[in-house]
Amino acid sequence: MENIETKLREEAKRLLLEKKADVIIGYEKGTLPLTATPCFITAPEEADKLVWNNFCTQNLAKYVHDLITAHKNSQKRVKPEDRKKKVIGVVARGCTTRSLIIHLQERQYGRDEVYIIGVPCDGYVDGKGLKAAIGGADIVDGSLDGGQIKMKTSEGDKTAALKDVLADCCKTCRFNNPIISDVMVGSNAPAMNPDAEYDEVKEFEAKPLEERWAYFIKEMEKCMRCNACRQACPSCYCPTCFVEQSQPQWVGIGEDPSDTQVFQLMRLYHMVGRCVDCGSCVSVCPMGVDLRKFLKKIDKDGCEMFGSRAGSSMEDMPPLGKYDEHHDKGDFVYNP
Amino acid sequence: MAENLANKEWVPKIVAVVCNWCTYAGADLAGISRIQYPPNVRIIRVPCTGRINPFYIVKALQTGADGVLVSG
Amino acid sequence: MIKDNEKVGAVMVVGSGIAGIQASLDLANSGMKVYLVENGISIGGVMAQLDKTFPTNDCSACILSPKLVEVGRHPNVEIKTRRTVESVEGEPGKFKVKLTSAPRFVNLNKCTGCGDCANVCPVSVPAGFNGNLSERKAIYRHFPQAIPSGFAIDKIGTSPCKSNCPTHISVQGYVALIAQGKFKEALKLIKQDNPFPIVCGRVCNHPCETACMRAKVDEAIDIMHLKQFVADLDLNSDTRYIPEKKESKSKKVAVVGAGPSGLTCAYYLAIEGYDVEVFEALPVAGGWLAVGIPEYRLPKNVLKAEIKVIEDLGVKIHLNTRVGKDISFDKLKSDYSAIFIGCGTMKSSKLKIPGEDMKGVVHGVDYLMKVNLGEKVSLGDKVAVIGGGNVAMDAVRTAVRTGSKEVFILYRRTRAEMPASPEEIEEAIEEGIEMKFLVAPKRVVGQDGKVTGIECTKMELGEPDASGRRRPVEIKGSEFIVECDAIVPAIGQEADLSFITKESGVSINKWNNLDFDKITYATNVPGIFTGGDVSTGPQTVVKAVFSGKEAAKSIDRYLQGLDMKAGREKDWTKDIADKADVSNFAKVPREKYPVMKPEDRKTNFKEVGIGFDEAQAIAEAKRCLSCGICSECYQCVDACIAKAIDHEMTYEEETIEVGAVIASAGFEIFDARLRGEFGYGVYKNVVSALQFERILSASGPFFGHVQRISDGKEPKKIAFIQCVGSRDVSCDNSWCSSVCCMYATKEAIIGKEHAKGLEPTIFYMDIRAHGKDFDRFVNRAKNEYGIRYIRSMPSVIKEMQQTNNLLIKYVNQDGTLTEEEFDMVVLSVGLMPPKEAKKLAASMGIELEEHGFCKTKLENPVETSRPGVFVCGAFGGPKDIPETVMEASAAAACAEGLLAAKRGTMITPVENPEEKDMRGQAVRTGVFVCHCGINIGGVVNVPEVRDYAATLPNVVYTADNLFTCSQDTAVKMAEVIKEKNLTRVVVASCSPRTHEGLFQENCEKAGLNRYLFEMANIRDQNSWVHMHEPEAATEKAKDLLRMAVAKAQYLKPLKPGQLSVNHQALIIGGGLAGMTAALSLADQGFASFIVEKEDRLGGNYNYLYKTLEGLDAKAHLKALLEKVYKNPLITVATSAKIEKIEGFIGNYKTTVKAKDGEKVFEHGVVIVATGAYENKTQEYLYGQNAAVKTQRELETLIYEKDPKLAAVKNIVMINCVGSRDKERPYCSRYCCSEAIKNALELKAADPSRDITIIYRDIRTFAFKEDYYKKAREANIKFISYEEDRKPEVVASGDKVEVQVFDPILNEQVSLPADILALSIGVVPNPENAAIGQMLKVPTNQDGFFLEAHVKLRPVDFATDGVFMCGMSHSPKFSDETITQANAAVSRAVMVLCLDFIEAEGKTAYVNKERCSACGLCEINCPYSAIRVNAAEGVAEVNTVLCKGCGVCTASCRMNAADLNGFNNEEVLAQIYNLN
Amino acid sequence: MARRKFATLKSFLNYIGVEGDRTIFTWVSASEGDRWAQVIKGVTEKVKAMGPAGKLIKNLN
Repeated sequence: MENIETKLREEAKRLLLEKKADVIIGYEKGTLPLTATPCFITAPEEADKLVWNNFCTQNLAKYVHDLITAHKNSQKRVKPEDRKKKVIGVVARGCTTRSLIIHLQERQYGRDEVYIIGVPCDGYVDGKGLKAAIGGADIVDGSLDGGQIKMKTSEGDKTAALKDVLADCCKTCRFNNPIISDVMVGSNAPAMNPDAEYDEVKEFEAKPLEERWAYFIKEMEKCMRCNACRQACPSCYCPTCFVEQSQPQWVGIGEDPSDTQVFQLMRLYHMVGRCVDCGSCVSVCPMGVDLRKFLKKIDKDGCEMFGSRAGSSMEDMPPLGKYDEHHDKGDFVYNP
Repeated sequence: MAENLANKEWVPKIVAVVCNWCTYAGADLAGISRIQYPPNVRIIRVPCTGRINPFYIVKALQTGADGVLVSG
Repeated sequence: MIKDNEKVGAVMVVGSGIAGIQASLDLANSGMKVYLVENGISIGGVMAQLDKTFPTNDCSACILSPKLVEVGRHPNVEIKTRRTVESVEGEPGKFKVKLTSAPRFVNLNKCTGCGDCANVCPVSVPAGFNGNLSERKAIYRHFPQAIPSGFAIDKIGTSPCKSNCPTHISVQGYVALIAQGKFKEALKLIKQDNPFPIVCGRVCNHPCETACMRAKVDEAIDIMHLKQFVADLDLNSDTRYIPEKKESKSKKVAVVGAGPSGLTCAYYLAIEGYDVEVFEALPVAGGWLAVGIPEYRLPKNVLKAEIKVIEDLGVKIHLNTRVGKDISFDKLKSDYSAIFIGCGTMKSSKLKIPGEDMKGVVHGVDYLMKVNLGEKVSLGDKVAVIGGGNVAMDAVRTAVRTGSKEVFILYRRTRAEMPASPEEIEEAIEEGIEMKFLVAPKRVVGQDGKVTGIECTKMELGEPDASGRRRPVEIKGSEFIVECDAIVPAIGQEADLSFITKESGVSINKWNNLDFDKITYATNVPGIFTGGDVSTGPQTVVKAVFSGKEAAKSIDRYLQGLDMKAGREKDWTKDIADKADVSNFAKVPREKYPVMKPEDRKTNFKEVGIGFDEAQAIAEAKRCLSCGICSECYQCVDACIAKAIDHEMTYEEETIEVGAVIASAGFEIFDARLRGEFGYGVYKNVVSALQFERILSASGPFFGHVQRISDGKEPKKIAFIQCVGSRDVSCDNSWCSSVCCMYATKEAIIGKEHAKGLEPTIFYMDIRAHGKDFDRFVNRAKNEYGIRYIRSMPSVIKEMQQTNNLLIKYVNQDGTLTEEEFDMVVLSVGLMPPKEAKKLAASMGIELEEHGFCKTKLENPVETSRPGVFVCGAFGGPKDIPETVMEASAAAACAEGLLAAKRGTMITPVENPEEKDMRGQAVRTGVFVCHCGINIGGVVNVPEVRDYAATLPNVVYTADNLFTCSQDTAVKMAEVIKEKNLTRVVVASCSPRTHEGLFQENCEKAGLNRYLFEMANIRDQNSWVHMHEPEAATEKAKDLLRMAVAKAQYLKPLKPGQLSVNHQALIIGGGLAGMTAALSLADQGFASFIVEKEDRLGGNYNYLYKTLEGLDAKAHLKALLEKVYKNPLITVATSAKIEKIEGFIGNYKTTVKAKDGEKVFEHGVVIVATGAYENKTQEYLYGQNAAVKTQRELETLIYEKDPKLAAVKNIVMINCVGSRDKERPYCSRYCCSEAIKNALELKAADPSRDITIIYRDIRTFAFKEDYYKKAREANIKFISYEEDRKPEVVASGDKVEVQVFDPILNEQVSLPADILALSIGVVPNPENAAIGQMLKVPTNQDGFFLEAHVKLRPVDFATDGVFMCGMSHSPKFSDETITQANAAVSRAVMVLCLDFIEAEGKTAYVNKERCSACGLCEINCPYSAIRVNAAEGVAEVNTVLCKGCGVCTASCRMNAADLNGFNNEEVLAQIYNLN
Repeated sequence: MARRKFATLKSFLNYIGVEGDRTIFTWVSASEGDRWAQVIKGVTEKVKAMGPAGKLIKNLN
């Protein structure tokens, strides 16, 4: 990793110096031990802040979209001929590039507005999982060494194996290396375990209907509609989310449980062909709602029904933007 | 549906969101041909199945429909 | 020549199939007034009968219906049904067309199409629309979506029974009603014309039965006893039928005589509201019915009961009151407003022979009267009754019953001449009565003044007399005496008119009858009328009834001071429905009328007849042939609440002025009975393709279930036999019908989709899949559906007796015979000229070609032999729908070219009041709930729904209407909108698909924006489908209405977008298509730019010398070029390349790089005519051996008269080179014909030449088939090959040797060739893709441009404003290119002629604040109507291109894209109001 | 596209425990009046068999 981080910093410096990027979004060391946090680097000398390790959780594509949108909005008041282009550099692992591809396919910005610094990824640590693995103790300090996380905690020294505390989405990640990049830092990381990608979904599918429903409402009861999942999701970039729309109002804001269910149902459904399984929503959810159980189903259906995996290739069309007469199955159509 | 039907056998409430050019016309034809069918369907006409926002189905279920039929 | 300013801006389109409809729409949409004339009852033609269309298998009804609706509602189109063109006079630009119209009997302005009439109609006839596989009623429409949507009645004249019945009752009508078990209705119908059904059901001489056509099949219907049956039912019912009386007219009428005529007159006058008094001398009412007809035929109590009804109507009968004795005639004259004299002939005529006054001579009338009045009369043992009429029969049978032992008849002619009814005679003989014929009385023989016998003389029959019967002639010296105790002369009756005073002035004629007017039954004295026997001498009951009824009519008119005669003269012998062909009817014997046994009846006066029971009556009534089709039972009149039915409509004539005429009379299906060997019409399971089409149709006779006719079972093996009535000189149809191979393939595929186990086999000669994507379709049929194709023409079909399966014998390619059994056979019947082609051609003054189709010009296939009269569709020759539609548009373009100066002069623009300003207006909803007669009101509790509506939010007005669509309601609605200041209107009635437009117009007329209207469909989707659940239907109506009202709250006033139009066109490609289009545009006054990339115009046409049909293509091209270059409206740029096309419909800007630099054209439309290329080949040594040439090269050699050709003796041609293979799986259409053209030319120049054409299938469709035939006759050889067994070519010096497998010889043959000509396929222009990208229009998988719809929009793109023609669309012949170019112009002019393009109001819109410019809408939009504006970061809708489908809205996660008229708020309001 | 939307929604609803048979997708063409009646009959039977919907419903009281 050290090697990658060095290269990453060099690359970032070079980009800023050569003015190939106006800003670079990457990760820096977090204020808490064993964390990293997104950072925005605009000066070459700041590049040394950059880190790349298993504690870099967020999907930075979200920030790419935010920055470009903010820039475009600021340019709206500028005469068209005076408008300036802003290029965003971004440190991107597999899932981040998938999100970037989705943004590009959905024309959120041009390919020339983003400079992708690809990095290999062997998964990130699920903070909540780590804490659970050490019995909920507060981590005072820690380090990663040879696949072992060694920690000083409020309850003494603890160790956890990295592979055990990786986020669920990372364990079965199919795309842990960048799909597209302008420059690749480091060589490709070894494959994770994608064969097990849908094991949980399959298991859930096999459960009786009422048991599934019970689980769904139980999970939804946890949700307090803080919208953190939406805020973290790179695919959630609507200028006005349907939740906030009036005329008509799609989702009630009262306390009826069905409103929460419907809210989540709709947001999840918006992910058809668009969820890259980056885990951002899960990691930010303060209530620990098992969103991935449902997102993975949407992913699985998209793959099985239309042969589409979100953001897996620049050439793909959004699956809901087409229809394949010859290959789409018609078995859901009712015939009396 | 009305309360006075409540004491009779329960009949499901079904919402049908249908395309103007195909199904709606077919349903009209059923009428013209006097083909009888259960009276528990409420049709919402839209210009084309492509117009049907999937959330209509969700909202219909939330409003209390026992079944939602989408027909193109 | 008619000057431009004298021309008429209207066009008549004759024939309303898809050709007529398309032509009408094109014309009407470009400012022409259109009269669409149809001789049937609705438009749509054969296409309306089709289930699906090939090669896309689109539902025919789905694609046709919108066109029907559009033309039906088009303000510039007047549809005229049941019209025939009689003559076309005048010149191009100004014709006078004379039309006659056959009555429809339904007023289309009133008919709501509800179908109540058909429900009550008792007459069923085979439904021609369903290929006679099901039945329809006499009042009908062909199919539910028919336009006009109103019904029509089929009548082919008065049925013979009705016409022959003296009272002209709708006999067929009540028979039909009885057949349906509608006995009460039958009685009511009878009583409209005859108040004596009980009597006439027993003793009528029933002329109706004499006329009955059923006798041609077996025996006449027993009409009389059917009448008795319903009359007796009424008689025995608790409540008798008594007609409703009109309001009292407070006038008194006297009737003299209570016989049938008098009582009939009284009956109808009483109904009319008069006070009627009847004066009768006898102690009983009924006249001769009471005192003449014996009890055993007409029981007294029964007669009394019949008269009771008349008394119940208020008629006073004064018995025992003899006028002239008990009351004077003059008193009647002074006390009553009118008098009817119907006193009958109650005096017997005398024999006028010696001894007539002796005791024992009792005259028949007196005898019967006495017996009937209860007097005991004993005649003795031996009684002679003289006469052969019914009175004689009554007398003789009465004598038997009063105890006489030996009773006989003496009649001077034979039994055949006897006037008595045959049943009477038969029954008399059964009762043991002897009849002595050809004897006449001479003298009564007696003793002591008492009869002992009668002297008679023998007679023989001489010449016929005035009555038509042979006159009896006495045989001199043949006298003999017959012994008897009594003689009853029954030879005639007379009237007793002694009561009529001289002073009264009533004129009496020499036969002692009253003089009267034959129509009005008025005597010479005003106010005095007569009828019955007293006016005519002894006649039948029915005649008496008729006279009484007619007199009543006259008296009513007289007393109202109206003309008594007006409109009453009717010749009932004219216009009789003559059932000429009864061969289709199976023999069913007449029901035996039950009577008492002779031994049981002889001794008493009990009624002989027992009467039919219900089952018998129905069975007997069902024997009726429905001669007149409509039975005139008038049930429909009663059922129609809208009062739309008028049985009195008649033929009418009209003359219409138009500038041009388009003949689109379509075609006729070949009558497969003419090919007897296939057993059509004999074997039940042999059907025509059109019948099979109906079998497949979901709306067909079996609802889409594939089944056999014989047993309704699903067939497994089904054979299609091609070319039935096509390519067949034996029935004089030499042409190919062009479409059968494809429709058979389609039917086989659809059949298999409906019935999975189906195994279709198609027997064919050549598979003619020469259209766009047709070969692919056939390949799919073969490979995906496993449909078997056998190249063989079966010679005969036999039916297996037990199973009704069919045995087909056919010859295999190698000459062996196979016999195979099938469950069902479909005959692919050909297309014939329309039945009325000759008459139509004569009345239009146009010529037909040799086969009987319309003759067309080689240079322009839509021109006829008469300038100004154009033709399109199958009338000009058999063709498929897209070619038909192209021709329709082309004909429209040519008509418009002629009349361009008068565009827009005959149409009436709609003017509406200024729209109400909706700003700041609250929602004020008015709700109108429709009863639709009883269609809704009969099921749904409409008042309850109306009251419920008043409780809904924002509803300020509610009403219920009988018919919301009627004109008076429209006026009322407009008033209410203004009065109540309504801002939303909701109508709960029928389907918005049929009525939304109408109600929206009503709103507009009241100043309310049309989009502030909403409908709830509580008829088609409620009352009609829940007829037995009124409560649930009422609740559903409330729910639907609540949802509609909820939606209405959110409706917005919409202003359709407007877009200015540039009136010039860009034509890409300067070949034949492009040049034709430019010239056609110029004809209509529009400028165009032709951009041609080559350095000369003409394209492929440059290489053509002559067409197969003989057009000199070189001369034609020369003339075209001259016209193009001379025309000031045409700008040509050659060697030019299109750089950029910007804009959209109405406003394009195109940059062209030409030799002389860059040019920019501004234009409103684009016509794509990029053409196609002859493929390049390296097959068969082409390019390596000089003997191998392309057909095009060969054509040049031939027409340039190359000397090298002289030595050429052996010519071989190979077809399908580079066509129909894996790489290019399509047919290039013209190559077969071109090969035959060259072969014929070579053979004609030197008949010794040996020419062989090696082919896959010969595809000389339509009349090109004649040239194929000619080639075979000229001994040009044809060898077929399969794709996987291609011929091989080896060089042999400067010649070649062609080796090919000959399937007939079953061996490889080797053919030496001096010239080998290759028919090389067509490839699309490689630049199509690039041009398509610039225009944002698609190409198909072969690289040709893809039209908006392969059947109905063959020259349009899905994107508005862009059109295509020529080979850019698909390979085609030069004349087809000309047609398509004209068609493209017609479509383009619909845009160019507009000042502004109006968008549909219900289009998409984008909420910019919400849009993220993700572009999903753009990908999804099928019309390229929504685009992301990258600079602004939002999607934008082009409202002119937007069709309002809403696909963009549902794909938008942000809900930024929404749809006017169906926006999320509106739809969710409906959803939220489900409960 | 519409097909894909409904296919996924139906599958997803079923996954979270809302009976798939409550959301039904079909085609009826303009000439198939009979099929429409059959669809309604069939759908009614299907839904009847499942009993009243109890999931996702908003309590309006």
